[in-house]
Amino acid sequence: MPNVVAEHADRLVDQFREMVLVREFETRVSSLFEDNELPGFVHLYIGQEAIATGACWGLKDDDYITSTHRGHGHSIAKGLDPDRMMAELFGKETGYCGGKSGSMHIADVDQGMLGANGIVGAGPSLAVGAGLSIQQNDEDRVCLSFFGEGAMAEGVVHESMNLAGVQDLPVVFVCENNQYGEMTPAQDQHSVEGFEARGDVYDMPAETVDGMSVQSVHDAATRATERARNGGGPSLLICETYRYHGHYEGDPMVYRTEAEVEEWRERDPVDTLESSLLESGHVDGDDVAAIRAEASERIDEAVEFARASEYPDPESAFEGVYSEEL
Amino acid sequence: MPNVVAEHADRLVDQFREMVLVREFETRVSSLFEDNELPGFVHLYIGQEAIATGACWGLKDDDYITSTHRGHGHSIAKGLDPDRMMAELFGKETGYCGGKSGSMHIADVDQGMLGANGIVGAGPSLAVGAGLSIQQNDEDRVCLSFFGEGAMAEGVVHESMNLAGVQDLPVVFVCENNQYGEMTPAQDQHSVEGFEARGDVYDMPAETVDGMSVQSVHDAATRATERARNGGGPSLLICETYRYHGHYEGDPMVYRTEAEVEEWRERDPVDTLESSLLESGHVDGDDVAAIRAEASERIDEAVEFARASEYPDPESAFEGVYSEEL
Amino acid sequence: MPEKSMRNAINDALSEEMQRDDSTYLIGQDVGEPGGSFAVTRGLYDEFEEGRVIDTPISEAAIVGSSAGAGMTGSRPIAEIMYADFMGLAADQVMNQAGLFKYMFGGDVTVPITIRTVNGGPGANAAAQHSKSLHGLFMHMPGVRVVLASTPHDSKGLLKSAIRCDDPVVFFEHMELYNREAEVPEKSYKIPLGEADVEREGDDVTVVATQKMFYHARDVAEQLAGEISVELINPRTVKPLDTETLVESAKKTGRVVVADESVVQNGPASYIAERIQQEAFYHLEAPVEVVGVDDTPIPFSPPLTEAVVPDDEDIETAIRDMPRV
Amino acid sequence: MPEKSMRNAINDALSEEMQRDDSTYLIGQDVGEPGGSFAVTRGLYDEFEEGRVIDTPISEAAIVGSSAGAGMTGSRPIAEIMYADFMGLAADQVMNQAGLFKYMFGGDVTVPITIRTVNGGPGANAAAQHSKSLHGLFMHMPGVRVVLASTPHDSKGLLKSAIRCDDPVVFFEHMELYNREAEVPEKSYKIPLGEADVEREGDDVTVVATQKMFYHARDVAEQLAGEISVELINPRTVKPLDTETLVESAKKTGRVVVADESVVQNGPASYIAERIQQEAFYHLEAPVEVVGVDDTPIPFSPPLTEAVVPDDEDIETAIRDMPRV
Ligand SMILES: Cc1ncc(C[n+]2csc(CCOP(=O)(O)OP(=O)(O)O)c2C)c(N)n1
Ligand SMILES: Cc1ncc(C[n+]2csc(CCOP(=O)(O)OP(=O)(O)O)c2C)c(N)n1
Ligand SMILES: [Mg+2]
Ligand SMILES: [Mg+2]
Repeated sequence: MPNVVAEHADRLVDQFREMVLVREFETRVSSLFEDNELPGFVHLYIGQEAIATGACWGLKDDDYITSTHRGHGHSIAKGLDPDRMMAELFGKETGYCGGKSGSMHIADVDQGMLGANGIVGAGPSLAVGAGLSIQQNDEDRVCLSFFGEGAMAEGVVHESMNLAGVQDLPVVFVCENNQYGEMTPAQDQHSVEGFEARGDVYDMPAETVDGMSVQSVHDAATRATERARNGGGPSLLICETYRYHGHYEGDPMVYRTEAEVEEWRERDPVDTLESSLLESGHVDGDDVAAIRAEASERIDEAVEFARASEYPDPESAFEGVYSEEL
Repeated sequence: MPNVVAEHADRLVDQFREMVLVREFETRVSSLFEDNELPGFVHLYIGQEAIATGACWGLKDDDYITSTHRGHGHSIAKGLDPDRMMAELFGKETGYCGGKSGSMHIADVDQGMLGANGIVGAGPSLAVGAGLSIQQNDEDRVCLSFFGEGAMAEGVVHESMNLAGVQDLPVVFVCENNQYGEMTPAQDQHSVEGFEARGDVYDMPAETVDGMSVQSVHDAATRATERARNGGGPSLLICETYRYHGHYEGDPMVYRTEAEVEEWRERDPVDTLESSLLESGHVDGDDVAAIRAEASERIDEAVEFARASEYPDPESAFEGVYSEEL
Repeated sequence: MPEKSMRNAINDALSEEMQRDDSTYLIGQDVGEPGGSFAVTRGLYDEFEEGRVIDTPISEAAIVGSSAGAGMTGSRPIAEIMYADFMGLAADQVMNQAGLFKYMFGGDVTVPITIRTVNGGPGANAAAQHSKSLHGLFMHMPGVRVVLASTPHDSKGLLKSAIRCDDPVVFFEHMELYNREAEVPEKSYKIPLGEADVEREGDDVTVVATQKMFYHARDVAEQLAGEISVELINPRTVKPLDTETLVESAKKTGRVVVADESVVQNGPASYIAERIQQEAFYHLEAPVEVVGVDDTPIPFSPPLTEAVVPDDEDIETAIRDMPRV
Repeated sequence: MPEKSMRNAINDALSEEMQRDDSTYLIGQDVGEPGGSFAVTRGLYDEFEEGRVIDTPISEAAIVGSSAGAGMTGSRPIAEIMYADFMGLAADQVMNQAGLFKYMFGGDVTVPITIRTVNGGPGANAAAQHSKSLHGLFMHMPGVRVVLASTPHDSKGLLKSAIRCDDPVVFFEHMELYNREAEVPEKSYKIPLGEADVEREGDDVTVVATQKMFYHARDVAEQLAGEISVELINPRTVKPLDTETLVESAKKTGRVVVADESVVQNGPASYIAERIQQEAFYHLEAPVEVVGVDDTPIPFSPPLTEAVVPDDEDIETAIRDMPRV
C-alpha cells in the first residue's frame, strides 16, 4: 500500500490519529469498567476502528448515522465529544443524555448521531426514516447505518433495506462482520457467503470490504455516499473485521481460541496503518508517540471531566418523557 | 407440451379435476358472497389453481402445509373436505373450526393443514416450526409454506427462511407472485427481479416457475420436496401467476386494466390444461363436461351441507380459549 | 353545519394538516393511489405533490421504525397500519424506539409522529386476527400518547392535535364507525389531547365509554332517561387520561360503569375503573363495573361474535345491576 | 434441603423436563454451547443429544413463530428470548399466532410452548431497552398464560408446570433474582399455574407483591412485625390470576397494597388492584394502593434508576399511608 499511503498521507495520518483516539477511549473504558467505576455494561469497539473512521470520514456535520450497542467508535467518528461521552458512561448530568442513556443509547441528534441502540437491528429502520426526511426536503445529506452481522438476521433490517431500495433512499448500510453475534459464530447464524447477495435482493450495489483497512473502508464508503448524494440510492457495505474484547466486558470468551484472536491481531487496523505510515516515511517514531500521547491525554481529560461532574438530580428522572408534562 | 401430457396423462387429468373443483368452489363462494350469504370477507384463489394443486400433489397426508388469507385452494389441495370448508365460510358449527375461523383461518392440523392465516407473512415461521418437529423426530415428512409475493417484504419471512437455511430444515417455501399485494403492484414493493437471489442469501436452491402450468409447478415442487425429504434442506419456488378477482370480493380493482387481466386469462391454468388434454386426446369434450359437472355437483352438495347446518351455540364462543378452563 | 362521515372527517384532518405543514407526509400500505384500505386517504395522493403520500411494502416494522427516524430528523410523518391487530409487528418500534428516544437521549429530541390504525371491528366478522381493540397495549408504554376516535367531530379535532403533537401518538379509529355521520364544523379546530367529553350530564350513574361502546351507551342513556339518569363520558384520549373529569363525575353519581371493546384482563376499561376507584373511593356506592371482552379471541360466526363482543344490552345490564340504582 | 440459586433451580427444571419428555427442545440465542446469556441453560447442550438445544440467529419473531408451529406438530418447545424488552419483536407471534390457534382453529389443536424471558433488572443499569417488566402486555392476550418467577423453589415448580401445560405460557424471570439462593427440594415437584402463595399471614394490611417487589415486601413485613401485621401474597401466576386468594385476604385485612415493577399505567398492579376492589369492595377500608413505575422509561444512572424503580421504602410508605393503619 505504499503508493496509496503516499497519495493520501495527510488524511491517513489524521485517520490514524482518530483511530488511536477511539482505541484509547475504549481501552480506558475497559479498565474503568473493571475497576467498577462504570455502571451497567459496555460493548467495546476495539479492533473495528477502521470502519467507523473510514466510513464517517467523508461525512458532513449534518449527515446522519445510526449506531448500535457497540457505538463508542461511531460516536467519536461522527464528531461527538469524548468528555460528554465519558460523562454519560459514568451516569453524570454532563453526559450527552444527562445520565439517562449510558453506553447503549448515546445520541446527539444535532450532530447527526441518531443514537446508539440496544435493540439489535433497530438502526436501519431509523436510517430509512432519515433517508425519507432527506428525500422529502431534497437535502444534500446521507445517512450511514452501522450494524453488526448478527443484525442481518433481524426481520426489520430486511424490511428496511427493502424499503430503502424501493424508495431509492440516500442510505448506506454498513454491516460490520466481526465474526460473532454475542457468543455464536456468524456462520451458525447465516449463510455468511450470502451477505453480498442481498444487494441483488434489494437492487442496490453490495460490496465486501476489508474492515481492517481504513483506506478500503474509506474508498468504498466514499463511493456509496457519493452515489446516495447524487440520487443513486442505497448501497450495502460488508466490512470484515474482528473484536478482540468479549461481546461485553467480562465475557469469559470460551467460544473462541487465543490463536484466532492472534491471527486477527496481525491485521490490526491501527498497528498496520502505523507500520505503513512509518514505512512510507510519512511519520516517524516520535510522531507516533506524540499521537498516542495526545490521545491518552485527551482521554485523561475526559475521565477527569466525567469524574468531576455531578450525578443528575434524581428529580430529573421524571422529566423528558413527553414534550410537555401529561 | 404434448409429450409431457402423454407421459403423465392420468395424473394431469386428476390434477385438472382438482383444479376445476377449486375453481368451482371459489366461483360459488364469489356468488354466495355477493348474495350476502357469507359473513366477513373472502379472498379468492381463482387464477392460481395450478400452484396449490401442483405443489401439493406429491404430498402425503401427514406432510404439512401453511397457508394464507387466500387459502381455499391450498385447503382443497391438501385434502380438506369442501363440505366442512363451506360450512366454515357460512359460520356454521359443522365447519372445520366450528364457526370460529371463517375463511381466513381454516385449519385441519390432523390433515397437515396448519391453517390459513390472516397475518401476511405468518405462515413461514410456522412452517419452520413444523420443520423443526420433523427434524427432531427424524420423520419422513416435509412442510410446504405458501405465501404471496407481498409477504416477501415482511421481516418474519426473512427470519424464517434464514433459520430454515441455517438449520437445514425440510421446508419448501412457495411464493405465489400474483403481481399484486392488495392494490399495489409487486414492483412497487420489491425488486421483483431480486426474488430469486434470496436463494443465495439463505443458501437454498431457488427457482422461478410458471405458476399457470400445473406441470411446471409439480415438477419443481417434486424436486424440492424430494430434496427436503432426503435431508437436503429447504428450497424456494417463485411461481408466477395472477388473480382475476379482486384482492377481496368487492374490490373495485381500479389499480389494473381489463387488458392486463385478459392477457393473463390467455394463460389460464385450467383452460390451458383442458386444451392440452383435449388436443392430446386424453380427454374428449364429454369427459371435460363430466368433470365440470361433477365439480359443480360436489360444490352444490357443499353449499347444501353448509346451509342445512346449524349455527354454533353462542355459549361455545367462550370455549376452547385454553386447554382447560382458567 | 354539514354532516360528515368519520372517514371524511379524518380525511379532512389529514388534508388540512398536510397543507399546513410541509414536513408532514403520509406513509403506509395502499395509502397512495389506491386510497387506503378503508378509503380514508382517498384523494390525498392526487392532492399533494409527489412523495408526500407514500405506498410501502407490507412491512409494519419498517413503516413505524422509519417514521421514528424521520421524526427525529425534521419530518412529521403520519403512518398508517391497516389494522391494530398488525401493530404487534411494530410493537418494538413504538415501545423501544419512538416512545423512548426523547427520554433516553436526554430530553431534547422530539419524535413527532402519528400512527393511525384501525381498532378492528368485530362486527365485520373478520375474526380473531382482524377485530381486536388494542389501545391497552400502548397505554402501558411510557412516552407514547394514545387517542381513540369515536365521533366525526372529535376524530377530526383529535387527529389534528395528534399530528401537531411533538410526541408519538397512536391514533385508533374504530372500523365500524367510519360510516357514521354527524355535524362537523367547516372551520378548522383542534381538540386537546387529554380532555374527556361529558356528552350527557346525569345524576344516578356515570358511564365511561369509548369508541363503539360510546354509541351503545348513548342509546342506552337515551332509553333509560326518566328512569335512570346517566352521565355519559367519552374519555377520547386514554393517555393522557382525563382522570379529573372522570373522578369528578364518579364522586357526583357514586356509581360507575366503564365500557370498552378491548379484552378486560389487564385492559383499558379495568385500568380506568382502577383509577376511578382509587381516587373516588370514599364517594362510591358500589364497585366500578367493567364491560368488555372476557378473555376470549373474537370469533367469526355472527352468533359467536355477538356473544363475545359487548353491546347496548351489556351496558344496560351493568347499569341496572348497580346496587341501589 | 440444599440451597440453590434461582438460576440453578430453573436449569434443573429444564433438565428434568427435557429428560422426561423427548418432544421438548430448547431454542434461543446463545442457549446452546455458550450456555445462555445469564448462564441459565449452561450444561444442557452437553447433557442432551444433538438438536435438543438449538442456537438461533438473532430473530425473535422466528424463534417464537417457529415454536408455535412446532407446538402444533407434536413438539413442546421451550423458547428463550434474552430480555422481555425484546418481546415486542415477537408480539405478533404470541398475540396473533400461538395464543389464538387453539380457539381460532376450533378448539382441538394445542400449542404447548413455553417462552422464557427475562424481566429486565433495572438495578443492573442497562437502561430503557433492557430493564422493563412486561408481563402486563401478555396478560391482555387471550389464550396466553403468564407466569412470574420469584423464588428458586417456585421458579422450578412453576416452570415444570408451564412446560407441561398445553397452552402457550410466557414465563418471566427477573434478572436481579438469578443469584438469590433458597432451599429447593431434591425430589421432583410442580406448582400449579394459578395458585397464589400466602407467604406470610397478617391482619392489618395485605401486600400483593411480584418478583423483586416480593423480596422488598418480605423485608418490610419483617421490619414492621409487631407494629403492623402484614399479610404477604405472591400471586406467582398473573394469568390465570388467583383472585380468590387475593380477595379473601383483602376481605380479612380491609387494606391492600399491590407492588409490581412494571409501569403502573394500564399495568398489572393496577389490574390486580381493580380485581380486588371489584370483588372485595364492601370490605375495604381504603382504596387499594398501587406501587410501580410511574409512566417513565428506566434511566441509566444509578440515582435516576433508584428514583424511578420502587423499592422497600416505597412499599413501606404505601403501607404506612393506608388510612387508619
Ligand atoms: C433484539 C435484540 N435481540 C438480542 C439482543 C441481545 N444482543 C445484544 S448484542 C447481540 C449480538 C449482536 O451481534 P452483532 O449484530 O453481530 O453485533 P456485535 O455485537 O457483534 O457488534 C445480541 C444478540 C438485543 N440487544 N436485541
Ligand atoms: C401483517 C399484515 N399486514 C397487512 C395485511 C393486510 N393485507 C391482507 S392481504 C394483503 C396483501 C398480501 O399480498 P400477497 O402476499 O401478495 O398475497 P395476495 O393477496 O396477493 O395473495 C395485505 C396487505 C395483513 N393481513 N397482515
Ligand atoms: Mg457481530
Ligand atoms: Mg400478491
